[in-house]
Amino acid sequence: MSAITIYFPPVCLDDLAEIRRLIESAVVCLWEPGEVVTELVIAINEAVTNVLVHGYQGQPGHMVVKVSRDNAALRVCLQDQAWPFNPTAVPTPDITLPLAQRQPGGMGVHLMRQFTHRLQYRALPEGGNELVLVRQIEG
Amino acid sequence: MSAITIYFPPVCLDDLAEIRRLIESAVVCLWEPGEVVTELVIAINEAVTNVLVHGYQGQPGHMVVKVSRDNAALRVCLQDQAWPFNPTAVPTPDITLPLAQRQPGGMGVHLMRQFTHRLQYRALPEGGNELVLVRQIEG
Amino acid sequence: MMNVTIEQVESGVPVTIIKLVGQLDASSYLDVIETGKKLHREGTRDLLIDMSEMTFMASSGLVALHNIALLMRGEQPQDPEAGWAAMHAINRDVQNSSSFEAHCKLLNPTPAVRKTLDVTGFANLFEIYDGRDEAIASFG
Amino acid sequence: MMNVTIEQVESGVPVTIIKLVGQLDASSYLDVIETGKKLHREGTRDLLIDMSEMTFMASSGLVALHNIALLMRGEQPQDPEAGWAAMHAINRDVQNSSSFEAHCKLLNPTPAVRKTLDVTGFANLFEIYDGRDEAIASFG
Ligand SMILES: Nc1ncnc2c1ncn2[C@@H]1O[C@H](COP(=O)(O)OP(=O)(O)O)[C@@H](O)[C@H]1O
Ligand SMILES: Nc1ncnc2c1ncn2[C@@H]1O[C@H](COP(=O)(O)OP(=O)(O)O)[C@@H](O)[C@H]1O
Repeated sequence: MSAITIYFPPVCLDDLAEIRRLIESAVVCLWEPGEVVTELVIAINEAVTNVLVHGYQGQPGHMVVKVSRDNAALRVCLQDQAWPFNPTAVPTPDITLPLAQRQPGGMGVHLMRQFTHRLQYRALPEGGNELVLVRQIEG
Repeated sequence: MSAITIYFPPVCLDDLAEIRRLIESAVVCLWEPGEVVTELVIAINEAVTNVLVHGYQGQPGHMVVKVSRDNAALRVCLQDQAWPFNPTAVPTPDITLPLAQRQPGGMGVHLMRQFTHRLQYRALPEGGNELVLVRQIEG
Repeated sequence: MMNVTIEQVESGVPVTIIKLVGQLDASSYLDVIETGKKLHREGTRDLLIDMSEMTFMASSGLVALHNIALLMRGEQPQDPEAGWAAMHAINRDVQNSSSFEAHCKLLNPTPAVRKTLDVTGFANLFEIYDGRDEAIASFG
Repeated sequence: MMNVTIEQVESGVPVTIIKLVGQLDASSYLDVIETGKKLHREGTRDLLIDMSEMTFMASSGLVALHNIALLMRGEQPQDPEAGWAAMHAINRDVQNSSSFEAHCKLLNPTPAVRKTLDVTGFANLFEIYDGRDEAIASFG
């Protein structure tokens, strides 16, 4: 299999574990379970969580997830209908600060970057956002 | 969650286990694991297998699966682009025959009927088939 | 994906135990039939199929059972003695009002597989055992 | 879904072991923080977080760790003695060049969780133990 698209009904934070499991199942149709999949799922989970928490702000909202594979990479494309926000513009946090000087949070986009090789963002012409997470699997 | 739609790329028999697992993951987003899900997945697997084996005859073909839930039932809608065939018209096999007098096979539609409460078929206006498997979960 | 392990035991007659691990569906049932044929060629005449770790079985799995059961009661042209035994077995089967397969039995199916055997009538054709020792002792 | 089990042990000081079982994500991290607060109210000042059966941890899990660690070194207005001990602890932390949390430590994260701790710098803030006894003995 090369590409699977999943249309979700309006979802919210209560659905997070199930969304994650379903997307993981789709990824595992394209690539064997292991470190690559585990880390990619962590990255995807951060992206989905941000859409649910910051994008839809707790209101149920639609989501479309397309996972695909070419020889060299897994691609996970996440589309939402929330207000435009470009996560690739979020600055890198300082991970050397001691705990007392850190703000809690702010590690989501950082984890996406750490556990993928590329993030591609575009505002959709019809409204909403598209974020593509690319994880190399070979070469 | 109430409804999830999965678009598969062209698939064949080699993909069967992964198709089954992904559909099961979707069903489990709508209803807790257990006997209902296990039996429904057996029924779905028979429907998918027939599309791949008899419908597409081993050639890769597209499939769309929509799983949904209302209060009383789980519905799994399976669409293909194969030649029209109505599985609800397949006669009930005689399951009391001794082995030597049985033809091997012919139990797929029977299992679908046994493990669901209703099968609904229609030929799609644009070509292809739609089979809906309905499994009651309450009442 | 189906993994198969094979074991030989004695219980009056030699019994082969074949353990099917994984999912038995339309993508794997032909391999299981091939294993059955190979065992038969190598002399297996009494077969216990251990289903305890078979996590999924489709209707194609029933085709495999059907096929292997016929093999186990069939003629064996390469060995006259075994051939006679097989004929005898067929006679026994015909005379046996219960119509259970005498030479192919099932061990420990999961509840879902058990229900599949039930609703297709296969539970009336194959003896199904919970205990391995009891299953082995039932042959011969 | 996160299940939490709590255990008290002694090692010079009383140490609470909290075992997080399941998936720690944005839908469950507030519950974990609540558990931390409750333990703190009930007197816990040294906490070992057993991650051996935490099958998933998101960045929200780091927020929970952060929050609970601050709690464990913070002031306890309801108890002057503990308050002093806490102040003392803060002094120790400031003096400690390694900057590891002295009162909140981690046990046995899975490789993926361990990597999440690494790439976010949390592995430089929390001592991470493989052995439970060793972890307990490190307090006090
Ligand atoms: N989809 C989104 N819509 C709106 N704002 C977002 C979105 N994703 C992230 N943000 C903003 O970017 C910040 C950093 O995100 P992140 O690194 O994931 O950390 P966290 O979500 O824990 O704050 C968030 O606090 C939020 O303000
Ligand atoms: N999607 C399909 N397209 C064409 N023919 C089909 C399809 N599904 C079932 N059939 C026909 O109906 C018969 C009975 O199907 P089934 O009960 O599933 O048993 P089996 O597939 O094991 O033969 C099949 O043998 C086949 O001839």
